[in-house]
Amino acid sequence: MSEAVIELNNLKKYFKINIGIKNKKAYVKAVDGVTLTINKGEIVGLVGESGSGKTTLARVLLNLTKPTDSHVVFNGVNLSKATSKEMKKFRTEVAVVFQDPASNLNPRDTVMNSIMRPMILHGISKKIAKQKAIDSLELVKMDSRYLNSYPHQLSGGQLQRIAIARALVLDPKVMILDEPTSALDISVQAQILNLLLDLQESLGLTYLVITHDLNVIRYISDRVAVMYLGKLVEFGPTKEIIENPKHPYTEGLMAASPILNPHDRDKEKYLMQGDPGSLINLPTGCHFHPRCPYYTERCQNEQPQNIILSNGHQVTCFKYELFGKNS
Amino acid sequence: MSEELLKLNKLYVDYKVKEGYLSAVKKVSFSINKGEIFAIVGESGCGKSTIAHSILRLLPEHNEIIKGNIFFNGEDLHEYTDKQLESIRGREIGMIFQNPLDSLNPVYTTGFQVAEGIMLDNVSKQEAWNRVINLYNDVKMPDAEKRAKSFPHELSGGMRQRVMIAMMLSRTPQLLIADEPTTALDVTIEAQILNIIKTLRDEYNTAVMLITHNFGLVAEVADKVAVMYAGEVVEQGTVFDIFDNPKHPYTKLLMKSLPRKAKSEGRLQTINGSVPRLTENKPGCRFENRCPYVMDICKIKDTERRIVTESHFFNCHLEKGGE
Amino acid sequence: SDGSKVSNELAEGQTLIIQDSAWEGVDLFQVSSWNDMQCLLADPILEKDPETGAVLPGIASDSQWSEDGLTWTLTFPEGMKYSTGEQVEPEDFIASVEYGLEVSPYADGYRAIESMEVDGRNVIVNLSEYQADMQYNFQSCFVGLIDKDEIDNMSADDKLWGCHPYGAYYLDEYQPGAFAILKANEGYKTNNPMLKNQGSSPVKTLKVVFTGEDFTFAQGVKNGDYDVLSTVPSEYYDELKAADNIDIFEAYGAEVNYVELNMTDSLFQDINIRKAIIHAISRDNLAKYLSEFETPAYSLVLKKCLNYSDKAVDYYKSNYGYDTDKSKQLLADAGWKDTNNDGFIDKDGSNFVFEFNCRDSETAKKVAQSLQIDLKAVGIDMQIKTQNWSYVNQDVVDGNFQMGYLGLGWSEPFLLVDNFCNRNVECTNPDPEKYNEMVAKARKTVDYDEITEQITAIQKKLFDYCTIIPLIDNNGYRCWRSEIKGIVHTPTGGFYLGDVVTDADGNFKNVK
Amino acid sequence: MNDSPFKEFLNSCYKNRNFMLGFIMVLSVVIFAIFAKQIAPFSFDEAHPEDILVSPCVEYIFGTDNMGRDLFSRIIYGSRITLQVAILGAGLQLIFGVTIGLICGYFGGLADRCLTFMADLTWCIPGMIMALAVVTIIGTGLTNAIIAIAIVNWASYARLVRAKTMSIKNQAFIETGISFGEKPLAIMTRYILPNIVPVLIVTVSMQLPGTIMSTTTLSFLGVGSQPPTPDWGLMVSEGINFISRGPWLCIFPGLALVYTVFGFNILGEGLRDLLDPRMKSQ
Amino acid sequence: MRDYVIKRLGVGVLLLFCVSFLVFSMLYLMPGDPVTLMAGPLVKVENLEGLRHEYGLDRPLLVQYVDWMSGIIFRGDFGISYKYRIDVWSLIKNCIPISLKLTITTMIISTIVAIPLGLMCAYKKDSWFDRITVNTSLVFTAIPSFWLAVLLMLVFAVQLKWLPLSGYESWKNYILPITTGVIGGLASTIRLTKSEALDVLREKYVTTAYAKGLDNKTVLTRHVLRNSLIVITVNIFMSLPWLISGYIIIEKIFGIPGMGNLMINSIIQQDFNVVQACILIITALTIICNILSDVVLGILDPRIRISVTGGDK
Ligand SMILES: Nc1ncnc2c1ncn2[C@@H]1O[C@H](COP(=O)(O)OP(=O)(O)OP(=O)(O)O)[C@@H](O)[C@H]1O
Ligand SMILES: Nc1ncnc2c1ncn2[C@@H]1O[C@H](COP(=O)(O)OP(=O)(O)OP(=O)(O)O)[C@@H](O)[C@H]1O
Ligand SMILES: [Mg+2]
Ligand SMILES: [Mg+2]
Repeated sequence: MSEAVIELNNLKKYFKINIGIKNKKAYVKAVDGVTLTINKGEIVGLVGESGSGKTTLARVLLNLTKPTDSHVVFNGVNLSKATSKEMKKFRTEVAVVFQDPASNLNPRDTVMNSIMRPMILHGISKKIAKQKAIDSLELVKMDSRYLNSYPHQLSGGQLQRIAIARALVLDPKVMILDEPTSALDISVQAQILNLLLDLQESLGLTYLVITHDLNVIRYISDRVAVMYLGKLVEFGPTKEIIENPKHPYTEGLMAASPILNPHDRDKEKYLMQGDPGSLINLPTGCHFHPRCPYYTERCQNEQPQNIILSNGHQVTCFKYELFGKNS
Repeated sequence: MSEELLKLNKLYVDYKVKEGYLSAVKKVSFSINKGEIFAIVGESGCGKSTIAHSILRLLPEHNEIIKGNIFFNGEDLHEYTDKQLESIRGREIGMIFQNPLDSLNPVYTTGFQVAEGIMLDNVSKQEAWNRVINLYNDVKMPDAEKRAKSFPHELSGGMRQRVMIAMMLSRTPQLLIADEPTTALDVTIEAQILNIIKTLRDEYNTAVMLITHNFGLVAEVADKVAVMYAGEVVEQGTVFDIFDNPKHPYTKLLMKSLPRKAKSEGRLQTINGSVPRLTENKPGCRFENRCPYVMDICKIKDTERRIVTESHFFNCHLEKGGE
Repeated sequence: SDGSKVSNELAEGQTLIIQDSAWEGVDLFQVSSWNDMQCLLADPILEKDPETGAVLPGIASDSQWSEDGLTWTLTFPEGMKYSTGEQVEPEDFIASVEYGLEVSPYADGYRAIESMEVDGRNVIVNLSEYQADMQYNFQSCFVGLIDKDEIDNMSADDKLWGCHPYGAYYLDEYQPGAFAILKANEGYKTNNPMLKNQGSSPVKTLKVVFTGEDFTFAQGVKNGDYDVLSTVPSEYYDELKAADNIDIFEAYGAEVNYVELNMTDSLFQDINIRKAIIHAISRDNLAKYLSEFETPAYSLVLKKCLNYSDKAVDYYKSNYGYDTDKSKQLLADAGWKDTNNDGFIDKDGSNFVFEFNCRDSETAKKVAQSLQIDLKAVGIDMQIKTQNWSYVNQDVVDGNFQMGYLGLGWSEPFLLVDNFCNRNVECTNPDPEKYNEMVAKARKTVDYDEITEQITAIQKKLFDYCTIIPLIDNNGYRCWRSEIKGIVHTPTGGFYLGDVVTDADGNFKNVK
Repeated sequence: MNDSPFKEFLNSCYKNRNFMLGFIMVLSVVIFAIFAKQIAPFSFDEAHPEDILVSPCVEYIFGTDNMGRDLFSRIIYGSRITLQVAILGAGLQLIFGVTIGLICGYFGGLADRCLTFMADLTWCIPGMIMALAVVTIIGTGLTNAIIAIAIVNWASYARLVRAKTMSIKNQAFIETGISFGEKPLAIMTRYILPNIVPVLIVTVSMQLPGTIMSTTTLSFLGVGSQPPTPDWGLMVSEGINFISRGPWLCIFPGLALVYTVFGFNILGEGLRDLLDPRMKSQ
Repeated sequence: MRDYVIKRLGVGVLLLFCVSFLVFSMLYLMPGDPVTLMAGPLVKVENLEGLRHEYGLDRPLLVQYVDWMSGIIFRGDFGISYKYRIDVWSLIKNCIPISLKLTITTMIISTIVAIPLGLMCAYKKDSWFDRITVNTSLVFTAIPSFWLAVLLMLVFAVQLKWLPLSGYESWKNYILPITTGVIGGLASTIRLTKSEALDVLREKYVTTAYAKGLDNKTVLTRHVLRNSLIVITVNIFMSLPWLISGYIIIEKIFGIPGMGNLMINSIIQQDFNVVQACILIITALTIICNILSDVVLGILDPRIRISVTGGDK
C-alpha cells in the first residue's frame, strides 16, 4: 500500500455550547471518533448531510482548531506535538480552498496581493513571488491581467481559480477542498473539476474533497468517506460505495441522489424517511437508528464499531459484524 | 391533459438599475398545460425567478418594466388590477420559494399562517384549522397537530418546506410555482419533498412550474423543460428531448458538462467564457460569445425558433443546432 | 406627588412667592449659610439700625452692657410665642447659645462667653474677655432662639429641618431643592421698632421656590410668576430697574470679590511679579463692563462694613494702582520679555501663562475676561478656568491654584481678616504669626475708632503681601412687584412682611 | 467594470444628493475655520466696552455681546472649535473603540467578557452625568470635555468593531490566511481592519453629530470650553441671560450649530447610502 | 423563562455593584470634598476636620463604600445630602415622579407621532412624503435641546406670554419641556421605525403573504407592523432610562426639579451622595427595563425563546 499522508485515529472534536436562554451547557460532537487514512496521491471524497461535521473535520485537519481528543498525524508527525519548524512545513505542504468563492479572498486585497501573501510570509522575495504568482495564474488557466483586480470585479469561477492558484503557490502536497464547486454553475463546475484533476495528475497532489454532490464525488474521487452526525459511517473505494453501498445511510443517500438521466426516473427507489437528527440532540446508540429500516433493539442502545471489510472498506454498522474485523 | 393553463407570450422584463435598464427576461414564450410539471432550468442569474415573480406581480422592488402577455386560463393577467390579482394569488396560483425559513413569518405559528390563506375563502376558523391538519397529513408532516402549533424556527428545513407546500396547496390552485424549492435542503430531504410534489400533482392535478438549476431534479420529475440562458429560453422540449437529443449548442454543451461519469471515463466538456452583462438590449444571440459554432449573423440578429418536433424547439441561427 | 397638590391649592394672591437659593435647614445653629429670607423663620436676638448701626431691640426687648464690656444683660419680655405655642423663656436663650457654642461653625463669634444666668425675664451674660465682633453676631441671623425643650429632646438631625426657631413664620412643608411652604406664626410678637405691626404677619402663606435659572427668575418676576426675588441676578439689574412694575432695592451691604495669588507657585514666588500683576489691573476698564450693580473695590473692608477707612483705599490707590509701565518694567526686570513677538512675554523659552480659577457666575466671567484683556496688554497670557464656586473654594483651600477669584459677604471685619490669610496660610501669608497677633490684638480692643485704625493697618499689611487683590464691591439687590405695598426692608438685608397691606381676604396684590 | 473603483465611487458620490449637500455644508464650515482670520472683521476676543449689546447692524452684522465683542466674528472663529471637537472626538473614540473591539472580538474569551461587561457598565450610567463626572475629575476645558465624551462613547465603537470582527473572523479567507501561517496581529490589521473600514466611516459620520452635540452641551453647562473661547455652546449659554435684551446672542450661535450638525448629519446619511453594502448591492 | 429572569437579575445586581463602586470611586477621585461645600467660604478651615470626621469622610475609600452600600442594602438608607442636609431618599423620592411624568409623556407622544410616520415612510419609500419627513427629522436631530428650549421659551413665554416660563405645578408648565423632548426624540424613532419596517418589507415572508392572496392592508398590519413593532417597542422601552438622563438639560433650563436637574446640580455642587444614589437608581432602572424588554421580546418573538450560542472549546 502507498504511504499515508494523513492519519486520523479516533479523532474527536466537541464544541461546548449554551442552549437557549437558560444557558444550559451542552456539547456538539461535531467530529466523534473518526478514523481515516489518506494516502499519497489519492483523491478522497467526503460526503454527508449538512451539519454532519465535514467542515469541522477539515478545520481540525488544518490545525485551525484543536481536536478534543486524539490528534492528526501528518506525514508521520503528530501535529499536536509538532515543533514550530515542523508546523511551518505543514503550513506550506497543506493548502485549503473553501466553498464560497467570494469569501475565499480578502475583499480589500488585490488578487496579486492575495496570491503573494503566503510566499512573502514564508520569506520568498517580492520579485520571485510576483513571478510565481503569474505562473500560478497560468497554471489555473487565467490571464495575468487579472492580477490587479479586486475580488468583487471577478466572477465566481474566476475567484475559485484564483483561490486554487493561491493554494498552489507554496507547492503543497495536500489540498483540502471544502465544497469547491457547490456555489458554482454547472458549466463552471465542470471547468473547476477538470482543472483540479489536471493539477492532481501533473503535480501528484493528494486531495480531500468535501462535497454533498454525489455526482461530483463519483466523478472525481478514488475513495469516499461518508459521515453521519459526526461519525464516519462508511469509507471505501468510490466504485464500491456508489454501486454497492454497505451502510443503510449510504444506501439511502445514493438512492436519493439525483439521477442525471430521465430514463432512470421510474426505477423503484428506496426513499429514506425522517429528518437528519441534530448534533445537539443526538439519538442514543447508533445515531442513524431512528431513520434506519433495519434497526434492532441493539442499535438503540449500543454504538456500532468500525468494521473493516475486504479491500479496506470500512463500515460502522452491526449488520456487517460477521463479515469483518473490528478495527 | 393538454389543456393550456398558463401561456407566456413574448415576455420581456427590464429592471431599472443605476446604469440604465437590465434586460433580465427577453422574449420568453412558453405554455404550461394542466397537471404537468414544467421545469425551467438555467444557471444562476438567467432570469428564472424573475419570470416566476412577474406572473404574480410579486417583484419586490417595484423597479421593473414588464412587456408581453401572461395568459392564465385564457385571461391576460397583465390587465388585471392589483385587487383582481389578489384573488388569483394563492387561490389559482400558489408559489413557494427557495428558503423556507425566510418565507415563513417567525412570529406566527405555522398552522395559523396556513389557515390565514384558507380563511380568505370565508371559512370558519375551526374549519380552517381542520383543513390545516389534513393538509399537514397530506404533505406527510409527522405529528401534524403539534406541528401546526409550532413556530417556524421549531421545525427543520424539510418540515418548513412542507408547511410552504401545504400553505400553497391549501386552496387547491391550478398552478404551483416552485422557485428552487429544494436548494437549501439535503439530498435525502430533497427526495422526500419531490416525492410529495409529485404525489400531490397526481392527486389534485395541479400543474407545477418548477424552477431549478439542478438538472438532477429535472431528470427526476419534469415532464417538460425550458432551458434558459441569460434571460432567453434557448430550448424547450420534453425531458427526454432535452436530455437525449439536445439541439441548442448551449444545451448540448451543458449536457456534456454534467458529471455523469467517473474521471476514468474521460474529462467533462466545458463551456468557455462567461455570461454577458444584460444591460444593453442589443439584438443578437446572447450565447454568441461562448458558442463554438458562432457565425457573423449571431451577433446582429435575434435568433429564430427552430421546431424539432411538436413539443421540442430551440432558438438558434443554426437550423440543426450544434452538431 | 402630594407636594404639588398642596401647592396647587395655595390661594393665588394670598400666597407670596419668593425666589431664593436653596436652604440648608431651619436650625440656624447647625447650618453654614443662612439666607436673608430665612430670617422670616428665625428672628435675631437684636436688630441693627441700618442708618446708624445702632442696636435695636429684636427678640430681646432690651440689651445693656457693663462699662468694662464683660457683662451683658438681655431682657426677654412675656407674651412671645413659638409657632408650637410655647412661650419664649430666658432659659431658651441660654440653651440656644450653649447649643450654638457646641455645634455652630460660627461659634467663634461668641466664644468669649463664659457663663450665663437667668434673672427674672433677664439673662446675664458674663464674658472672659472683650470680643469686638460679638455683638455683631448677635445681631445676625446665626444666633436666634430655639425652645429649650426642642434643643434638649430632639436629635441634631431632627432639629435640622424639624425645629421651630422663634420667628414670624414656620416651615410647613419642604421639598428639598424645589420649594418650601411657610405659614405665619400666630403667636408672634416682635420688639423691632422698624415695624408698625408688631404682631403676627398679615401674609399668612409664603412659598419659597429654589429651582430655576437666573433668566427665568428675572422674566418670572416681570410676568408675575414670582413676587419677590431675594437676589437680583446681576445681568438683570438694569432690566429690572427699568421695569415699571418692579421695585428694586439694595439688599445687603458688602460682598468683597477679590483675587488670591498663590505665592508658592513658581511663577508668583517673586513678589515683584505679583506686584506687576496688580499694577496691570485697571479697575476703570473693569467698570466699563460692569453694571451699576458692581463697583470697583480698592480695599478689603468695604465701605458698608464696620471699621471701614478711606485711608486703606488711599494707600491702595497710591501704591498698587493701575500702571502698565510699572508693571512691564517689573516684569522686564525679572527677565520676562517678548522675544518671539507673539504678543506674550517669555522667559527660558516659555510664555508667561497661568490659570485663573474663576467662579462660573456671569459677573465673575466678565471680570475674568476684563482681567485677561488687561494682562494681555502687559504680555501675560491668562487662561480662564470656570468652576462652581465650591470647587474654586476647595482648590484655594487645597493650595491647588495659581490665581483664584473668591468672594466674601460679611459686613464685620474680623471674620474677613481671619479668612483672608488663613484659608491657606502657606499660599498667601508670608508672615502668619505677626499677622494673627495683629488680629487678636484688634479683637480685644474696645474702642471703635481704635479698632478701625488697627484694621486699616492689617489691611495695609495684606496689600503689601501682594497675594490678595480686592477687585469688586458686589452690591446685592432685591426686588419685588410694586403692587405689593408695605414690605419693610433694610439695605443690610432685613426683610419684614409684618406691615404688608392686605384686604379683608388676605390679598396683598393690587390693594389700594 | 474597467473603471477604477475610486472613480466609480466618486461618480456615485456626485450623484448622491444627500452626500453632495452635506459635503458642501461641511466644506463651508471647514473654509470658515481655515480662513477665519480673513473672513471675520474682528478677532474673537476683541472687546468694545462702548458697544455692549448692540443689536445686529451694518458694523456688527450679528450684533455684539455683553463684552461688546462682534458676534459674527466669534461665530466664524467658533467653527474652528467645532471642527476640533469633531476631529479630535472621532479620533479618540475610534482609537479606543477599534483597538479594544478588535482585540476582544478576535481573541474572545476573558478579555472579551471583560469588554462586554465594561461596555454594559458604561451603558448603564447616563452618559451626560458620566461625562460631567469625568470632566470634574480631570478638570474642565475643551480637550477634557472631548476626552470625557470619548470615554463615554468608545463602547459603541468597541461593540461594533467586536461584532464585525467576530463575524469576519469566521470567514473562509481568514481561515485560509491562518492555514498558510498568518499571525494574529497580521490577521487583525491586514484582513479584518480593512474590511470594517467602510462600516467605521459610516458609523463615524453618523456618530459625529452626536459627539459635537454632547461636547457642545458640556460647554453649555460650563465645563467644556472656557471663556472667552468662541464655542457655540458656551455662547448660547452666555446668551441666555440676555434673552430679552439681546436674543441674537442665543439665536445665531445656535443656528451655526444647527447648520453644522445638519451638514454632518446629512453627509453621514449620504455616506451610508454610498457605503452600506446592502444598499449598494441593489 | 423564570430561571432566565432570575439569572439576568443576578447579573443585574452584579452590574449594579460594579456601577456603584465605579461611581463611588470616581466621586472619591473628584477634587475637593463635600465638607468644604457644607461649610461655605466663611467657616474656618480648622473647623472642617471635625465635620469631616463626623461624616466619616476621613476613612479609607473601601470602608466608606462598604458602609454606604450596607446602609442602602440593610436600611434603604442612601446617606444624607450634604447640600440639602436631608436624607437622600426623601430628596429623590420627590424627583422620580416628576421625571417619570415628563419622560413617559414624551415617550408616548413621540411614539404615537413617530410610528405611523415611520411606517408611511417605509411603505412609500422615496416618495415626497418620505423625503420631507426624513429631512425634517434630520433637521430636528441637528437642533441641540438646550437651544431649542431657549428658543421655545423666548417665543412662547417671553414674547407671546402664552405659557409660563418655568415651574412644574400645572400641566401648562409641561408643554414646552415635552415639546423640546419630543422634537429631540422624534427623529430617532421615525428612523428606527422606517428602517425596521423596510427590513421587514424586504423579508421573503412578506412576499409569501402576498402570494397567499392577502390584501395590502392585512399584509401591512398583520405581517409588517407586527414584526417591526417587536424591535420598536423593545427599543423604546429600553430608551426610558436614557430619556431621564436626556432630560438633564431640559429640566435644568425649565427649572423642573426632576432627577436630571438634581443630578446635575449635585455633581456641580459636590453633593456626592445624591449623585451616587441617582446613578444607582437610573442604573437599576436601566437594568430592569433591559430585563423587562427581553421578557417582552421573548413573549413577542418566539425565535428568542430558543437560541444557541457557541464557543470554541
Ligand atoms: N465553532 C463552533 N461552535 C459550536 N458549534 C459548532 C462550531 N463549528 C461548527 N459547529 C457545529 O458543528 C456541527 C458540524 O458543523 P460543520 O460545519 O462541520 O458541518 P458540515 O458537515 O460542514 O455542514 P455543511 O454541509 O452545512 O457545511 C454543526 O452542528 C455546527 O453547528
Ligand atoms: N430587483 C432587481 N433589480 C435589478 N436587477 C435585478 C432585480 N432582481 C433580479 N435582478 C437581476 O436580474 C437577473 C435575473 O435575476 P433572477 O433572480 O431572475 O435570476 P435567477 O435565474 O432566478 O437566478 P438564481 O438561480 O440565482 O436564483 C439577474 O442578473 C439579477 O441580478
Ligand atoms: Mg461545511
Ligand atoms: Mg432565483
